[in-house]
Amino acid sequence: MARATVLGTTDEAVAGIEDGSTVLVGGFGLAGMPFDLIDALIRQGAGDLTVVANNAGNGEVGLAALLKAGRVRKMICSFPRQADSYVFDGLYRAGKVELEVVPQGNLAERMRAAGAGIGGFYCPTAVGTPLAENKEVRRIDGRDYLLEYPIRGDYALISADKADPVGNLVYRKTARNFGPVMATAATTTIVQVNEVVELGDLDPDSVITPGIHVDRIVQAETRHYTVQGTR
Amino acid sequence: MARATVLGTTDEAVAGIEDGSTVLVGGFGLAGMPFDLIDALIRQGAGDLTVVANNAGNGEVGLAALLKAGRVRKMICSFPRQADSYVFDGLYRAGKVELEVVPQGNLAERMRAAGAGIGGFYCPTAVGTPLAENKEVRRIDGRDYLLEYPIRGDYALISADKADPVGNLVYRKTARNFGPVMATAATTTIVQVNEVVELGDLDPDSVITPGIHVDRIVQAETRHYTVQGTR
Amino acid sequence: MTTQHLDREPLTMDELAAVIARDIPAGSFVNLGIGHPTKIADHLPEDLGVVLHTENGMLGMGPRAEDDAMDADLTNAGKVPVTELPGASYFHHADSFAMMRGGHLDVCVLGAYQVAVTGDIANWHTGRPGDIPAVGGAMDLAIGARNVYAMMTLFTKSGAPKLVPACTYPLTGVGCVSRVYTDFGVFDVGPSGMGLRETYGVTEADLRARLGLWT
Amino acid sequence: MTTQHLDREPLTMDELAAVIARDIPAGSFVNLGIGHPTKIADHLPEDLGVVLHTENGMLGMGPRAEDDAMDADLTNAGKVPVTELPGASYFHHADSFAMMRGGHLDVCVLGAYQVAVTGDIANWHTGRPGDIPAVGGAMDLAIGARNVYAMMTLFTKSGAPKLVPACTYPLTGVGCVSRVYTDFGVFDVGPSGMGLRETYGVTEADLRARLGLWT
Repeated sequence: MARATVLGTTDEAVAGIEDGSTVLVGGFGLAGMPFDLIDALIRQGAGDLTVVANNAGNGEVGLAALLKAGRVRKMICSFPRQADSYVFDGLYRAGKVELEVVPQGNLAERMRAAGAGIGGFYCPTAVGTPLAENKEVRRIDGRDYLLEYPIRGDYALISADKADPVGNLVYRKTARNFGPVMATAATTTIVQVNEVVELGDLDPDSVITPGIHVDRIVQAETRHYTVQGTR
Repeated sequence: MARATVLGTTDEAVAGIEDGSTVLVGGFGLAGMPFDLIDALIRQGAGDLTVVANNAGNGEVGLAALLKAGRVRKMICSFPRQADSYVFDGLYRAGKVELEVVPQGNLAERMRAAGAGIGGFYCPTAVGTPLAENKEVRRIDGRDYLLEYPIRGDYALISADKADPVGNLVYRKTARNFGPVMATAATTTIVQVNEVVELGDLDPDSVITPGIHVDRIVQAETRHYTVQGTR
Repeated sequence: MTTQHLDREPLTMDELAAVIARDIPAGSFVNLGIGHPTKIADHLPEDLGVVLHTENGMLGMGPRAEDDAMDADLTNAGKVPVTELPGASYFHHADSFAMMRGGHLDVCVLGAYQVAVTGDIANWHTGRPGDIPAVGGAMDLAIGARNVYAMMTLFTKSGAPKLVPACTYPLTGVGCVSRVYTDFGVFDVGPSGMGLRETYGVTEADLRARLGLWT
Repeated sequence: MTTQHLDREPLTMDELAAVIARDIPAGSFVNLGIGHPTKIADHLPEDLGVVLHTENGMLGMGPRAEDDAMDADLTNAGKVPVTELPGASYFHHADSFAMMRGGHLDVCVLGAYQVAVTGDIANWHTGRPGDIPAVGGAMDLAIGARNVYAMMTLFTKSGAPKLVPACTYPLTGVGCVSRVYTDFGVFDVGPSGMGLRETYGVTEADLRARLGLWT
C-alpha cells in the first residue's frame, strides 16, 4: 500500500482493471454511487466482472450502464430488484448475469471482515431462512448463528465528498454508506471526490477513511445531485 | 436504550453500579482514562468488579486507585505490567486480583463483536502462542485462526471530548482509543466529557459515537492534561 | 383481556400507523421499515423524543424532503429524500447494521406478507418462480431490534389470513416478531403462544373464527 | 551473497536503526514497536513520505513532543507524548487493529527476545515464574503487517544467540518475521530457510560459527 495518488482523469483512475476482477461498487441506490468511475470503467473495457454492491443499478446510469454494456458476469448484492432496475431484471431473466443475494448487513460485515483480517464470523442474520442454505450453523449461548466468510475485492470504486492528497476521506450524509467498508476490503481502492483539498485541511479527528485504505483519487467530473426517481 | 441523560454530578452518573458488575474502563494508559468517573465509582462503593481495560492502572490514580481500594476481583487487559503499575503488581503477586491477558486487538475486536451482535469470530492473532490455549483453531483458506468470543460489559466508563444533549460524542486525538468500542459493548454507557455542547453544535458527519450508544453524560470536574510519567 | 373497538370500521393503514405510534415509548430508537411502517413517523409527536434510525446510515432522520430541501446525499432506506434533525449522526453500513444486530434499537416495525403465531415473519420474497429475490436489510431488521413489530393488513386481497400457524412464504426471520398490528386487530405472538390485544370493527369471536387459529 | 562490512565495529542500536530506515520503501505505512524500533523514525527522511502508524489509534504520527507541545490526549503506543503531522488521522482501537490485522501496513519492526530461523518471534513474556504477563499489541503486530522485521542485539549479555533454531521463550507469533536486523548482521528468515544478507564487524564465517546455526 504505497501512499495514495491524485490522478487527473477518471480514465487514469481506473487503468489496469483486469477482466474477471471482483469490483466493490459503493452507493446505496444513487446516493454515493461513483458515477464517473463507472463511466470510465465502461470506457476502459474490463469485462467478466463480479460486482459487489448493494443494488443492481437504477435506470440506465452508473451500475445499470455497466450491466447494460455486458461487463458483469455476476452481481453480489442485497437488493437487486427496484422500481427502476429494469436493465438488471432483463439480463437476469435472460440468464446473462448471475445473482447472489446477501442480506445488507452481512454484505457490509463480510467486507469489513475482509478488511479487518477476520477469517469468518458467526452472525444471527438469516438463521432459519432460505439464505441459510449450505451455511454452517453454530449455537452460542443458546442462540443460533451462521458462519459467514469475508468478501474481498480486487478493486473498490467508491465516492466521497473530500479527499486530501494523502487519501484521507470525509463523506457527506447518507452517501457515506458502503464507502468506508469497501475502502478497507479491496486490494486497490479508487475514489471519486467532489473536492480534493490541501494537506492539513481535513480535521484529523473527523477523517472517516484514513488514507492508508485509499490508492487512487480523482476529482469527479460532474457533481451528481440527482435524486432517485426525479431524474 | 432510552435517550441519553445529562447529569449534574459524577456521583449521579455512577449510581446503581452493582457489586459483581463487569465494567469496561476506557483509556490507553492515562490518555482517555475517565478519572472522575472512577473516583466517583470508588465513592459509590461497588466491589467484586471485573474490569476490562487496556492497562491495569498507573501510579495511584484512576484505575490504580480503584484497584488499591480493593474493588476489583479480576482484570481483563492486554498490558497490566508498566513502569508505574505497582499497585496492580502488588495485588496480583499477593493473589488478591485475578488476571486474564488478552491481546490488545482482540480485546478491541471482542468488545466490538459484543456491540455488533456477532456471536464469535475467527482471528489470526495469537495462533501458536500460549494465549491460544483452550481456544478452538480453524483453518480457513490455508491460514489458522482462533475462535474468539464477545466481551460484554454491564457498564462502560469512558471519556470523550464533547457530547451533545442526546449523547453524540466526539473525541480528541489518541484519547479516542477504546471509547467508541466500549460504548457499544456495555448495557449502560457512562461518559465524562470535557464539554457538553448545545444540540446541533456537533457536525453530524463528524460524530464518532452516535448517541444511541450513550446512556449517561457528565461534565468532567477537572480537565486532565497530565502526561504519563511527568505527573 | 381483549379490548373490542366495535363502534367503528377496521383501521385504515394511516389509523393503524397512529395506533402503533401510541405504543412506542418516549425516547425510543426506532427503525421503520419500507412501505406502510414509514407512515408511523407522521404520528410520533415531536416531544416524544423518538429517534429514527435508517439502516443506510443515519440516526435522527427527519420528515421527507420536499423541493429545494432534497439532497441526493440524504435519503432513507427506501431511497426517498429525507431531512436531518438536530442531533443527527451519520455512520457507515457496517456500523449501522452493527447497531441493529447488536440490539441497540428499541423497536423495529416491518411490513409483512405473513407472520406466524410463533413470531416467524416472511416479508422479503414471494417465492414465485421468476420473481427476483431481493432481501435488502429485511433479515437484519427482523432479528435486530429488541422489539420487532409487524404491520400489515390481516387478510390478503382474496381474503386469506396473513397471520398464520406457519408461514408458507420464504422466511425472513424465525420467532423474532413479538407483536402484529393489523387493520382488524393487534396480536401478541411468539414462542409462548398468541394473544389478541385489541379488535377493530369486529368482535373477538368473529375474528378468531375468521382466522381459524383458535379452537 | 553476503556483504561483509569488516572495516568497522558491530552496529550501535542507533546505527542499526539507520540501516533499517534505508530499507523502508518510500511511501510505506510503518509501525515501529516500543523500544529500539522507535529510533528508526529519526532516520526516515521527511521526503520519503513514510507514514507512521501507532496502534493506539493514529496515522501520521510525528516526533516526540517536547515541553509545551506535550498533550495528554496525544501519545504513542509506548504512552510517550508525540506530535501530529499534516495529513494525520485518528481512529478507535478496533479500527486500528483491523488496519493492522487486515494487512494494510507495509512494515512493522519489532523488538525481540528471540527470533527463530523459521520466522517465529518471542518478545512478550520471559516465561519466568513470577513475571506478570503483558502482551499489549505484540501478537497483533507480529501477524499484522505485510513485512514484519525484528530488531535486536544478536546476543544476550551473557553471549547466547537470540537468533535460534527454535524459540525457548513463549511465542508471540509463528513464522511471521521475514527479516532480522541485528548489531552483527542482517538475516532473512522464514519457512524457506535462513540467509545472511550483511555482516558488521565480523566475517560471515565467524558469525556462522558463533551462531552455530549452519553446519
